Amino acid sequence: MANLNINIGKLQLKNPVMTASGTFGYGTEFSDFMDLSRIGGTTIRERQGNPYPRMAETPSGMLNAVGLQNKGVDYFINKIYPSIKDIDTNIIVNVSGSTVEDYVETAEKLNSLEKIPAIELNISCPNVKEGGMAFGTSCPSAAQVVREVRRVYKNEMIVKLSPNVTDISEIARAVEGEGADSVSLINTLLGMAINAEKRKPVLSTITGGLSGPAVKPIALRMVWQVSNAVKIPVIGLGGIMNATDAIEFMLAGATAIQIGTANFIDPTVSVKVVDGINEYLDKHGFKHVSELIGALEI
Amino acid sequence: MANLNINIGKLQLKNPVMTASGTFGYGTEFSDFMDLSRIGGTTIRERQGNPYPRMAETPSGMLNAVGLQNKGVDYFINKIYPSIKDIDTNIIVNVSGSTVEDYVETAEKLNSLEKIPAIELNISCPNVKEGGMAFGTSCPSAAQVVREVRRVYKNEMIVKLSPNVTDISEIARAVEGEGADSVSLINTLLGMAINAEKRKPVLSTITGGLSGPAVKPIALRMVWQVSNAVKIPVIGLGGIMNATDAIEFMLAGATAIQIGTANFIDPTVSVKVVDGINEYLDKHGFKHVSELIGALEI
Amino acid sequence: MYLSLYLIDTQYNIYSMKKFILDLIVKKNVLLSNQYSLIILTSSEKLPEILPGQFAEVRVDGSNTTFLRRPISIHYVDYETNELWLLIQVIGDGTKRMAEVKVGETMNIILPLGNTFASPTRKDAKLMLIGGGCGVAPLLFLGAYFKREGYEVNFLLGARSEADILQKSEYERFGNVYITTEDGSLGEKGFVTQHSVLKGSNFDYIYTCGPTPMMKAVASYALKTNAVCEVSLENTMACGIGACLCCVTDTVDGHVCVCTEGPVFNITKLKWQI
Amino acid sequence: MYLSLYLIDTQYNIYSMKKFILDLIVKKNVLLSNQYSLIILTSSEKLPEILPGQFAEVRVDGSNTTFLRRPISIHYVDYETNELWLLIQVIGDGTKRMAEVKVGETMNIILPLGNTFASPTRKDAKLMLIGGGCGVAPLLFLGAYFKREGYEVNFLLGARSEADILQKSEYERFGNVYITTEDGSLGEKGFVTQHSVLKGSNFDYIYTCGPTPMMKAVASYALKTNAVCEVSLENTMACGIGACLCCVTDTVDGHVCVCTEGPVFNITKLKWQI
Ligand SMILES: Cc1cc2nc3c(=O)[nH]c(=O)nc-3n(C[C@H](O)[C@H](O)[C@H](O)COP(=O)(O)OP(=O)(O)OC[C@H]3O[C@@H](n4cnc5c(N)ncnc54)[C@H](O)[C@@H]3O)c2cc1C
Ligand SMILES: Cc1cc2nc3c(=O)[nH]c(=O)nc-3n(C[C@H](O)[C@H](O)[C@H](O)COP(=O)(O)OP(=O)(O)OC[C@H]3O[C@@H](n4cnc5c(N)ncnc54)[C@H](O)[C@@H]3O)c2cc1C
Ligand SMILES: Cc1cc2nc3c(=O)[nH]c(=O)nc-3n(C[C@H](O)[C@H](O)[C@H](O)COP(=O)(O)O)c2cc1C
Ligand SMILES: Cc1cc2nc3c(=O)[nH]c(=O)nc-3n(C[C@H](O)[C@H](O)[C@H](O)COP(=O)(O)O)c2cc1C
Ligand code: FES
Ligand code: FES
Repeated sequence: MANLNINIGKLQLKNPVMTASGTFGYGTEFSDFMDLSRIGGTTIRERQGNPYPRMAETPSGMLNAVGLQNKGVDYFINKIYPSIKDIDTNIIVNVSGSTVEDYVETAEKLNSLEKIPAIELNISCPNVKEGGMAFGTSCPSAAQVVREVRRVYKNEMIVKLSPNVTDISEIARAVEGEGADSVSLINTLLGMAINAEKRKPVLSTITGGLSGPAVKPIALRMVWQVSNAVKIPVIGLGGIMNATDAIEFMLAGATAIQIGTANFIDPTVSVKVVDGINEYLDKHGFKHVSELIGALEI
Repeated sequence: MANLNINIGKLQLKNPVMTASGTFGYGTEFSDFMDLSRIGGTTIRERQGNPYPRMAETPSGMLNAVGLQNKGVDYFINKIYPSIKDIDTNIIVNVSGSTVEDYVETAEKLNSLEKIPAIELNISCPNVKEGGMAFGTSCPSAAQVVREVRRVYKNEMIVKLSPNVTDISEIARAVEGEGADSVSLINTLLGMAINAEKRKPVLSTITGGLSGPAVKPIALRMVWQVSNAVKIPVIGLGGIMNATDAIEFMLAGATAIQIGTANFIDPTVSVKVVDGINEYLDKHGFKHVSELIGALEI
Repeated sequence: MYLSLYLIDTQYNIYSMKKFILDLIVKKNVLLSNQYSLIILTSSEKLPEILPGQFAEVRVDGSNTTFLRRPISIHYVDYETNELWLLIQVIGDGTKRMAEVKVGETMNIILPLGNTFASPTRKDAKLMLIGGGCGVAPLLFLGAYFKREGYEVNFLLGARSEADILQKSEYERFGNVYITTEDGSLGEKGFVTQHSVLKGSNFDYIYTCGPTPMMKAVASYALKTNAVCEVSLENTMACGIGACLCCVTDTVDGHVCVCTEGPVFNITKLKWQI
Repeated sequence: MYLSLYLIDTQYNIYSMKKFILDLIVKKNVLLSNQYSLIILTSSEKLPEILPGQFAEVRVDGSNTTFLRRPISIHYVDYETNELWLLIQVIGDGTKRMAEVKVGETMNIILPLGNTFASPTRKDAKLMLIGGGCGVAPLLFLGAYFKREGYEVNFLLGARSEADILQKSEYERFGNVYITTEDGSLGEKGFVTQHSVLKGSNFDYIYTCGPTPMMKAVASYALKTNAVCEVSLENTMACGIGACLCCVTDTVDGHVCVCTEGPVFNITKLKWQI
């Protein structure tokens, strides 16, 4: 059995498999199905509560318009944190905001939570007006958020990038330059669904975020581009459904991966991915999972 | 039976259904299966011949790396044009180039072909180095190509936009400003496939163009954005598999639509889409297909 | 009104219930009409405890166009024969494929999901279970439960016409069955809320599931007659287990997930315009 | 060598042949081994003319992960019983689903696609048809055709072991069958090119289909013995009808589409390093 330990900067993972923000609740929703301590980490939202409705199934994917309206970081710290802090895996909090101050304030508060080793700055959510995506689609604004948060946040800072851009490497380099410890990509692609019979958009917000296997080829390409452009670790995600997909992301250059939409179809998928990576490593004679990172032969 | 006639600028179509460049050969490949005169138009490449290999199936889609290497416009004019010019549908020639001069020279030559009522400027092909996509991902370069071609080309000039951009509306407005008669979108999204067993990219070109139903939500969103941003007609495409999909694009703002990848799965799909649009119009009591354009209720 | 007790009861039940991912085997697939199929599933293991009103998330294997699981109500559970019944109405590709499953195939199912209906505290309370279309599905299991608990059960089933009145004899095992059809081909002609049984007597508890307009009409009748009324809502669901937040509905407590806080809601919690 | 004549023949045949999209009905599905299935299809209409070496593009219904059609060789056509035979090797989800089709299901198929093999001009020419693994598929129909045309046919079939030697008795209907298995469980032990029949006599025409390394070894043997050699190539195909240009292979005439200019190529046309 190969060694699956992976470090992302200061963050030590028992294996490279994490779950993606917005798709794994607080983890507890999945505890009937799997042992949470078997995965490398889970990314949860600091803000949760009363989001907007609606999703639409699409070919090999889904659109969501969940948005980020919710009870805020204080609610998270007081009500949620106590009940999840002893889950034996890395808990990464996904942070969003509509102003730079939002991000900074939230990051500062989370900095003091002992059992939260990392935050993931979501500058890429397509579902909120001024709610992040605008920050992630231009270098100066992405750089600014990261710079300000870096001043107050001392633990591992992951920056989650938007795929809705012309040149994602450029944005990645910009946030690296401001002190991001690692980047994760991709967030959802901006999409739309229409009900032809009713002649109306399916989503209340008209457009929403596309995820699932449909986007995997795009995610894989971006992970490959970004990992060739920056020196910090890259966390890959977008449409991962099984261990083979996860391995493809690592070969493209990802140090770790996250699983989102697939959790809905198989709530135990993340542990299956851990097992599958293990089998692959054994079969191909690798001793350590890190041997896969960027091991694509061109 | 409703009226299906549609005009795109100077181009008169018997119905809004066309086939997309690179996916319908010269049309003759499909004549065993369907009556070519039943569709509104077909878009063919002026350059063809010795393309590069490889494609990869992806979830609800495919990646292609066909590229544009081929025998050039003179070959097209001398060898291909005579055999296709009498097909009773609009033949639109998709034009690519690696320099502005390439585009201009090709457009000028095509201008003199009586049976070619329109060209589609492909400034968005992701498969050729300097082969178009670079032009389509920035406003100044997109504007420049269109400006130069407009000087020499007098018939309907459609500009095909790349989805690999942060703000497609901006590019659409730039080409509208330089005299494009209409825009078509989307071309393929840049993607990648990896063979995990071999640890190699599947495509010889590493990355390739993603098409098929997987990209439909993105295409629909872009058509909606662009048709709200420009006054010229928009031709919508990306993942259309049936009449319902086609209607969704028209509701989002498209004046006509193109069908690409779906031709591979059902070579008769385009006539089925024509029939399906007809049924929909009758069922919902529309007299003219143009009533669908942008008829989305928000 | 026994609302708070009900809430405590329900909450207790749901949150203590373990969820399972099971591969169940198709034992029977009965075509009830051109639109409806009854699928009877079984397992070599004993089926887990399931409450009336709960639902399952079914993975649809063998459909090229279906990506997510589909939420389907528990129609009935027969613990003696270890059978789980699902009633499927063909709507799109997912339900079409489900309706075509063959005996011996397995279906991958997550259950039990969601909450349950509130039981009246008094055994002599008058109950009416009103279902329309495929919404009759959860009411069979609910009626069976109530009967076992010693209540007298009334069903009022509505449909377009006789062919769409499903499983009538099954409902008759557990209570009185009243019927309306829009074309009058069976029972009284009209909508459920027009049935004479609703005029003749007053009910203390009304449980309903079906198309939203029907449920709203029932809710309005319940409000007028001062009955406790619970409705079972549908919603587009990606996960069914509270992880995606895609299935929210607006309530007096704000936006809540139908898959965990519902599908059953007391109408006093909903912000319906009725 | 009769190359140019062959080319004219082939071209003529292909371009004059109309292609069809047919819904064929599964008449039989025979599991030949854990990896291979023989699917026998039929139709209420008479099957169109098909030439040996041609293939079909099969739409895979009922596989959640399969999007494009799959190219499959014509294994055999029996015009008397109006049967089309396909030999399926399970590789991924598409072929897995195909191998599971049930009697009575329909399969949507585009055919006939691609070119055909060249017939020797002299009826006394010595022919050898060499197949490996699933590559034996088109050779049955080819052998039957040659036999009907009055040639003497030899088959050399190679596989890993006895269980993977498929349809042996069918091949024996049309010619002499020689066999190699890698483990020696049937026929001679080793690879096809090591079989004694190739040492014993010289062949004028060699037709081969199978894994690329095998075909290259056969091609190299053919070059050495001055035999005319045709190989049937595989390639990733999106359309199968020449529309997408995804399936090109490098030849002395440049990049050409395997689906229209092939799948059968004379080795002198290929840029193989052999
Ligand atoms: C808690 C719950 C319990 C349910 N119980 C049952 C049950 O017992 N039996 C049963 O047959 N169904 C039940 N449903 C509904 C069922 O989940 C949907 O009909 C199914 O998801 C549709 O999937 P599809 O692939 O067939 O159609 P899709 O392809 O997903 O949809 C086809 C079209 O129908 C529309 N549509 C989708 N869902 C519905 C719907 N519910 N009503 C009307 N139009 C719809 C879509 O917008 C689309 O236009 C339940 C739903 C919920 C939330
Ligand atoms: C002209 C032609 C004729 C053919 N005739 C037959 C036939 O008669 N019978 C038959 O069973 N098959 C035949 N094939 C091969 C068949 O088309 C493929 O095996 C099939 O497309 C694989 O589809 P899948 O969904 O099962 O696997 P996929 O999911 O598409 O592929 C699974 C894995 O196998 C790899 N793979 C794909 N195709 C092949 C292949 N051909 N060989 C090895 N690995 C592959 C893929 O890269 C992938 O990693 C033919 C192919 C061509 C081009
Ligand atoms: C329902 C849903 C909600 C999501 N919410 C968030 C979120 O709050 N923050 C975030 O950064 N990403 C969010 N995402 C994006 C995912 O974390 C992930 O980036 C994306 O879905 C791509 O991965 P996948 O294809 O594996 O799902 C959400 C995705 C889904 C499907
Ligand atoms: C095999 C293939 C080749 C293509 N070649 C071209 C091309 O030469 N020029 C072009 O503008 N678009 C080309 N495209 C893009 C299509 O015309 C279309 O924009 C894209 O595939 C999205 O539509 P679809 O999802 O309906 O296929 C090609 C697409 C495919 C699949
Ligand atoms: S369906 Fe995912 S939270 Fe309800
Ligand atoms: S497979 Fe499309 S051209 Fe050959």
